Amino acid sequence: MDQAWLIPAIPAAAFAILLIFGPYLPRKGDWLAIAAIGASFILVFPVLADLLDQADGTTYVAGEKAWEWISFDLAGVGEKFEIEIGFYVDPITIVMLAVVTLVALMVQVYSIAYMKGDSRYGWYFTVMSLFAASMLLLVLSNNLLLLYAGWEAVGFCSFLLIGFWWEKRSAAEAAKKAFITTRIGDVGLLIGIIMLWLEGPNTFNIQEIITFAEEGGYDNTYLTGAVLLMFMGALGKSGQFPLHVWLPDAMEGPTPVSALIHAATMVVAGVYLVARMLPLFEVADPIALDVVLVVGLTTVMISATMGLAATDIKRVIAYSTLNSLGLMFVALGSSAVAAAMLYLFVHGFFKALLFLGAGSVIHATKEQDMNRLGGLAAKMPITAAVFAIGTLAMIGIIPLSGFWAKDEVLVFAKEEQNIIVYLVLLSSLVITGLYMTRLFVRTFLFAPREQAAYDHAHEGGLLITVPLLILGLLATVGGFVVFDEVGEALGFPGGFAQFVFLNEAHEFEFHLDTAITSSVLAGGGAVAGWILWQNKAELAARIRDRFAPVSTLLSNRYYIDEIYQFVIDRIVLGLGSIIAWFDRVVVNDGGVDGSAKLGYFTGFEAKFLQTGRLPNYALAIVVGILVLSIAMLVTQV
Amino acid sequence: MSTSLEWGLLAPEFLLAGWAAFIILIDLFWGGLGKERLGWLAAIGVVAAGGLSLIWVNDAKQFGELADINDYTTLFRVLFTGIGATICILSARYVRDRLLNPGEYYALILLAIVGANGMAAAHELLTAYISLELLSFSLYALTAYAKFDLRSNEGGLKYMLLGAFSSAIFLYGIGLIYGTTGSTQYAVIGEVLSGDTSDIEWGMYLGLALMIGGLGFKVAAVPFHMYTPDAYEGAPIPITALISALAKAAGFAFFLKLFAVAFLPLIDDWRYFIAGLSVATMALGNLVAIQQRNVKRLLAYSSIGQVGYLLLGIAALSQDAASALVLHMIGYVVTNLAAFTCVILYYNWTGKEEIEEYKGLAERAPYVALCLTIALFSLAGMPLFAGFATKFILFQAAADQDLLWLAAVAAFFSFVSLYYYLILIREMYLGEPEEKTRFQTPWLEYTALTVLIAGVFLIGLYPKPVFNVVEDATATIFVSEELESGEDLVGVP
Amino acid sequence: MIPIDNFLVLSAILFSLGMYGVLVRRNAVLILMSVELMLQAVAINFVAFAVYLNPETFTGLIFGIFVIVIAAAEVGLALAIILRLFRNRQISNVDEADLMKW
Amino acid sequence: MEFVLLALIVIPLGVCPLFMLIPSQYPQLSRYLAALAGGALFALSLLVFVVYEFDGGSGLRYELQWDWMENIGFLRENGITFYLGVDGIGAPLVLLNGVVIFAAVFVSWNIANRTKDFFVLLFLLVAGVYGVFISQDLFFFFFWYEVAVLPMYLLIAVWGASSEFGTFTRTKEYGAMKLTLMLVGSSVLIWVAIFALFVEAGAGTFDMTVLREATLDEDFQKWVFPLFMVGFGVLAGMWPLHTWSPDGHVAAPTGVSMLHAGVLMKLGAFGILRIGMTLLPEGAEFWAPVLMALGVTGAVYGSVSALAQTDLKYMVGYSSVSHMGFVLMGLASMNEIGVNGAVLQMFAHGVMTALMFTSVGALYDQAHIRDMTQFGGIAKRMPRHSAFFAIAGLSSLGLPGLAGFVAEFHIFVGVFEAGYWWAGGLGILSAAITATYILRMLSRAYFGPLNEKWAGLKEMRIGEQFAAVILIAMILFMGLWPAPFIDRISETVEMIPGIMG
Repeated sequence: MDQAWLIPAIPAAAFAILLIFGPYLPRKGDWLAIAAIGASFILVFPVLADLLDQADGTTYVAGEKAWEWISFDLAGVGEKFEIEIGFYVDPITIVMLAVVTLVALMVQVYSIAYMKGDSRYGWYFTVMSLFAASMLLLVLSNNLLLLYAGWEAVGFCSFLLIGFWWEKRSAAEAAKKAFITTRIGDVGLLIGIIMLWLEGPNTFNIQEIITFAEEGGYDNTYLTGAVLLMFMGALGKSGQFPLHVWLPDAMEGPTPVSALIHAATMVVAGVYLVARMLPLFEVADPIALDVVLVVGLTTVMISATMGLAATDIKRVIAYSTLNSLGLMFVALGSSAVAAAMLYLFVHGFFKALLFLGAGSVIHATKEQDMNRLGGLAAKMPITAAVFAIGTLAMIGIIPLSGFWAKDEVLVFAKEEQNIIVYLVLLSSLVITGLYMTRLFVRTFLFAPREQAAYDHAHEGGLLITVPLLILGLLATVGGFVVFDEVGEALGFPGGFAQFVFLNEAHEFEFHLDTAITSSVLAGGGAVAGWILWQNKAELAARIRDRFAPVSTLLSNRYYIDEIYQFVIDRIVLGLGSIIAWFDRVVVNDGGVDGSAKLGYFTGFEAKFLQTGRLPNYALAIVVGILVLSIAMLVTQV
Repeated sequence: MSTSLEWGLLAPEFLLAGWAAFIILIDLFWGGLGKERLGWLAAIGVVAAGGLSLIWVNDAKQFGELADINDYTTLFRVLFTGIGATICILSARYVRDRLLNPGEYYALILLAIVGANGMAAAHELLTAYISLELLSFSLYALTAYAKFDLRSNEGGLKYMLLGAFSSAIFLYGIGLIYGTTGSTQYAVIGEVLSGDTSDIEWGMYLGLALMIGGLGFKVAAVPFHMYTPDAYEGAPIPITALISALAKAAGFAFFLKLFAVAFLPLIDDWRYFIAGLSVATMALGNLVAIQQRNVKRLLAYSSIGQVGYLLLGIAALSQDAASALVLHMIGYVVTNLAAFTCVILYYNWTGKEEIEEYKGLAERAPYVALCLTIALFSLAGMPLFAGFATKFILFQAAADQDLLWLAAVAAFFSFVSLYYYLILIREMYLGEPEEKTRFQTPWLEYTALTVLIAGVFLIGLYPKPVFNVVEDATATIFVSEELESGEDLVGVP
Repeated sequence: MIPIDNFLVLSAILFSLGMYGVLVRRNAVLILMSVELMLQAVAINFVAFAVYLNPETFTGLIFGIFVIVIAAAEVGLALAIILRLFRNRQISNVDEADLMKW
Repeated sequence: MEFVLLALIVIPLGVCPLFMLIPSQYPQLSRYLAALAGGALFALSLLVFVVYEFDGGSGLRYELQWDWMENIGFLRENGITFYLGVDGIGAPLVLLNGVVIFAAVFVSWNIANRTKDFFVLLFLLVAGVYGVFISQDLFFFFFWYEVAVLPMYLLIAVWGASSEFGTFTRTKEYGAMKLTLMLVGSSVLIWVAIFALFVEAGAGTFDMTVLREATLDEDFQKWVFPLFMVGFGVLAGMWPLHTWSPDGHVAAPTGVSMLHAGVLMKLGAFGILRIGMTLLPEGAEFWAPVLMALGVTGAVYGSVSALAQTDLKYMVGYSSVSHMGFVLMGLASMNEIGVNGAVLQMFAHGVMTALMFTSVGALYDQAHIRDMTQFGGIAKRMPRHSAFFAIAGLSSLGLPGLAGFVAEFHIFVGVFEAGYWWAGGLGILSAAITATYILRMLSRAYFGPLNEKWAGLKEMRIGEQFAAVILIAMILFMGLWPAPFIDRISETVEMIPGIMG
């Protein structure tokens, strides 16, 4: 357990070495980055083993290790203000570690081929290692401050990676947009952390705060406020409804980056935070969980609908990510941590798979727009097959991992929430089926729409296909971890839920009715999609023309971007220029220079007293004498 | 009235007067000596007189009832001879190039120093008045000395007539004080005024008011300052320096001694009037200075501003305030002479005195520019230089006598004064001179300048030795204060 | 004996006459004459005080003499300057002598 | 060790006459001398910081007390003494001064006209700043405070640059004059406050350790503290009186604005802490809400108006006003975490702004304009320069791992702890606004396609890069391992009366 700190340390060391000696290493040091993340991946297993064999009876004692970073004792109060660097491992951490390290390894191996020949090849791997290190730090940290530090560092790496090709104006703008939006979210997170520290037990340690809250330490409304503010941070990072605008634009970055950051790891940090802090959400006012639920739902619906209209394949997958994240938050909204973590675990694999598949398509055809692709299955059989697995997993077809995770979410949603929520989720299943099949059909099947792209199409080399296959395997097999038998076989105390909820036993039962309804709806959506978009997709075109206003609304992403831009331009920048003008004219010219001019002109007037004529001078003397003597006589005598 | 007078005590004055006559004769009979060397000769005489006055260091003698020769007088004798020597050296080249009959010029300077010494030494109103008139007359003559220069003529006329007018007023004041207290001795006046003065109030206060007016003129306090800019601008530059240094220093020496010994009992009556004068002087002096375009007029108004600070010392009259005042006066005199040396040098080279014409002085004479900058910063009260330490001590002494508001006003106007000094500094360093040639360096003036700047740095960085000397000097005029407790006045100053 | 007040009133009147003269007159010489008038008023004052208040000491009288001496010296110097002014600019009106102002 | 403190003042003052001796035809010689002196100062400051022992005592280390004037006039026993001593708050700021002067010397390597005079004035400024940080006598505190302001006018007026902004122009004379007059004007308030303090304490001495013990009654403190607050506040860029800072920076040459924004502005905040809050605790407590309000307005006001600036130096100027607003907030929180945060922010902001000005100066030297809208994609031509500027920007927006975050975090915690939750919220919001204008500037000027006009730009000079590397080292040192700073600062802040836990 106590070598858990090595996991983030190795990539961090790799980052430091690459930063300084990167350009001089052979192959710009990409092997060093991969070796580092590989080592971290391997290290996860001994930590897991430690965690498992510590299991005394049903509960697992979570390991913790901390060093002092800042500490000084507070005068008068007698306590010490302490900030420490500490690591805390428990099942949720293990799930996150597994997903992050594995997907990062796959992506970095994939990137060797994808990024070959890029002018800043070394810099790419340097930032990748920094990203891995900060993500692992975020996941492992035992106190809120270190979590916040990892959180910001991850945001900064996403800024660097989205803006990797900063020569492109759009990439630079996208990077800036991403970082600012997440920063706005983080304002809430920081205030939340400080509020928790303020009324709490004078420490940032998460476990102590949770126990303090569970003993009723915080008063209710105060805790709700703090928790909702922290949720605001999660909103920013995981691209939920109000702050989701940056994720679609984040596709400007290289595709492996999108695969790693905008599918499997960074965007789920918000989910991890809420999962970690869920006891606080439960102690606080129920409104908190309802807010999480509502936000999740709106994101699900918005992203699903927008997916229908987008033509760029990476953007469609990005919307599917938003869709999945929405689902995870719905699960958390109904305080189903196991379901959320399961979906996160599984989603990591098949979403990375979809992105990498899209990547290999782009890598081969240099083309991202669906309307110019089509019929690539013949040219790229492996990618097509693996992409099919990913699409079906996303839709949630029976044997694949997506189905089991989505079902868990549906089950908990049905039990915990009212019927409307359940119906909305079911409708989202249909739409997901529609737009995912549209994606697959438009890119891989039927006649190619543009010959040039089709000719260029070729299967990627081993470095591309091997990661795809591994992820494809995990996407198919991953779901079965839910069953207890499979869990025991692998040495776990039981199924996935059992593992996540260490102390309370959570048996996995298979709810036949939800399974059937979800499969029917999902399958129906897929078939409908096939029918609509086969051959020349005339049927889809006719429908689009009939509902023209709706499709334009969707393709413009509900004009949310434009509204935000309007708000920023008018209010924020406007206010800025008004204040700048105010500062220059009123405070500076009026106030400061004004008083100086006042002094200058009194002097100017006084100057003319000096007329140069002697009698006036004599008059001044006489006046002086008179005033002096009269005043003297009047006051003294 | 002991009639036996120790004439030896006035040796420095006799030497000066004799030397003045000697200078005139030399100029008359031995033309070959040349105007420049005549200046040096005069300077030697003055220095000799200064050296002579050191005989009476920490000695307390009395020249009849008229004057007393003690540390106070010695300090001021040395100060005045110092000023005189510097002025003689500085005016050597100026007189050679621009003035006729230098003999009388230097003689008048020497006589002015005699007058100044008399004012500091006087212990009695009549002697003080006569020395005051001697000083003033020589300055009137020197101001109008450039016969064919219209401005010098006009300046001299204004200075003369207004001077006569105000000395008449001053005399009327003395008359009233003499009438009411029955004597012209400071100590006796002090004693009478500390007694009950119910019946003689009218005459006394009117006399006091008139004397403050007259003295106000001599030190150029505000309502009476009108002549200063014209006199400064009109007079030949070395004489402007002389007026700004000698007239002010002698005026305050007399002002301080008179008020410390004679009028101290009435301090609560006249304190707030002097404070009022001080505020008016600082305000007008600094504000109008901002508008000036001619360097001489600028320095005139700056010296009016400085007088405001010195009046502050008088308003807060106590032993500490008096020594702080004298220290600030020494700092001011040294800094002012340094500034005027630079102005004289530039005038000798180029004949210019407008601020715009100081463009690019830093290119052409970097050392002179640096010294002028140091002097100006010291006048503004910036640290490292004399102005900061002396102003700090003076204002703190005033604050100690619970005149904090006055110290605050003074601090404010000291800041206002920084503006017009910066204007001059800006011209020197930022402007571009017409031609880039370096001026040839007159070694004598440079050494005088270096000595003065060293003085500015000394008082700025470590004023303790100078302050000790000043402390002993002011102790003598405040002896009567300690004695008040019970013993009657022995009449020993 | 005539009470001292008469003398004081006399000198006060003379003094204010002189002061008025200085303020009103424009000719330099006349200004000088008014100043001399003021000085004589002061001399009267001194002599009056000397005789009436402490006749045995001569301070007041000596003062009176010195005032006269200084007044004389003053006239000498002032006339010289006024003469120079007249010779240079042919004016004696003080208001015209305002080369230096502001 | 106490002669190290003396050396900190003697070296800069002593080197001035040496510069004078160098004939002006050999500017290179004066540059080497400046580098040598800068290096010595940096080493000594590092020494003072590192060898600072933690034993208890009155909190002052390496005391050196020389009688300057005592038992004369109103001064009684050790009236004015040349009293040097460094404490927890002084040590990091001395280090800051050493770092910034060392960097500034290399940045101003290519000053062409009158290099000799430039360095004389620069080192005079540094001597003044050192004097303020380590002098324990109120008279000498004010003495060095004024010395630091003395060379400002000439430094900006002679070596500065005027700039044209279409609707208004900002000549260098205007900037220099305004800056000098506002600083000296504000020092009038301090001067009057010192007079009042000296008279009230009645101990006849300016020694601060004695004045600290003097019991001053409540109402006296209440009307003297605002004098100190406003007097020092002007130099610390307090809100209504901050306008001299952006104008001064626009006009000043790079090296001067580095020292100026990096160190001189800290004098103001240091003054409020060392004189205002230590000697007048009740007064500070009474006026804390006002200081907090002004600090917050400054922070938000500064960051929002920085948002609207197109000139790089104006942007950095307004960001300095904003960050100094944070410092004032930290001080106003009157609790140990907040005040620690304030002192940390002084150091952090000092180093950050110095780095920002180095980069802006480097860009200005080659491009001769500072309007960020006309630049585009210059990262292509100046990769290292943009990296340095990016690091400075990120540290100022509070990225963890860099100095800005540690300081700002402490300030926010302190402000929340003191109960001003509205101020804390606004402060964190202004940190977000800082992120906006920094990133907007980075993406507009540095990233994006290369604007052909700037194809000719070359990388920063070696000197500037060396200066930038030192500054970055400091940013990372404080960002990753702040313990040495905090231990020193907290130990002294504890002993300040009136600072609650």
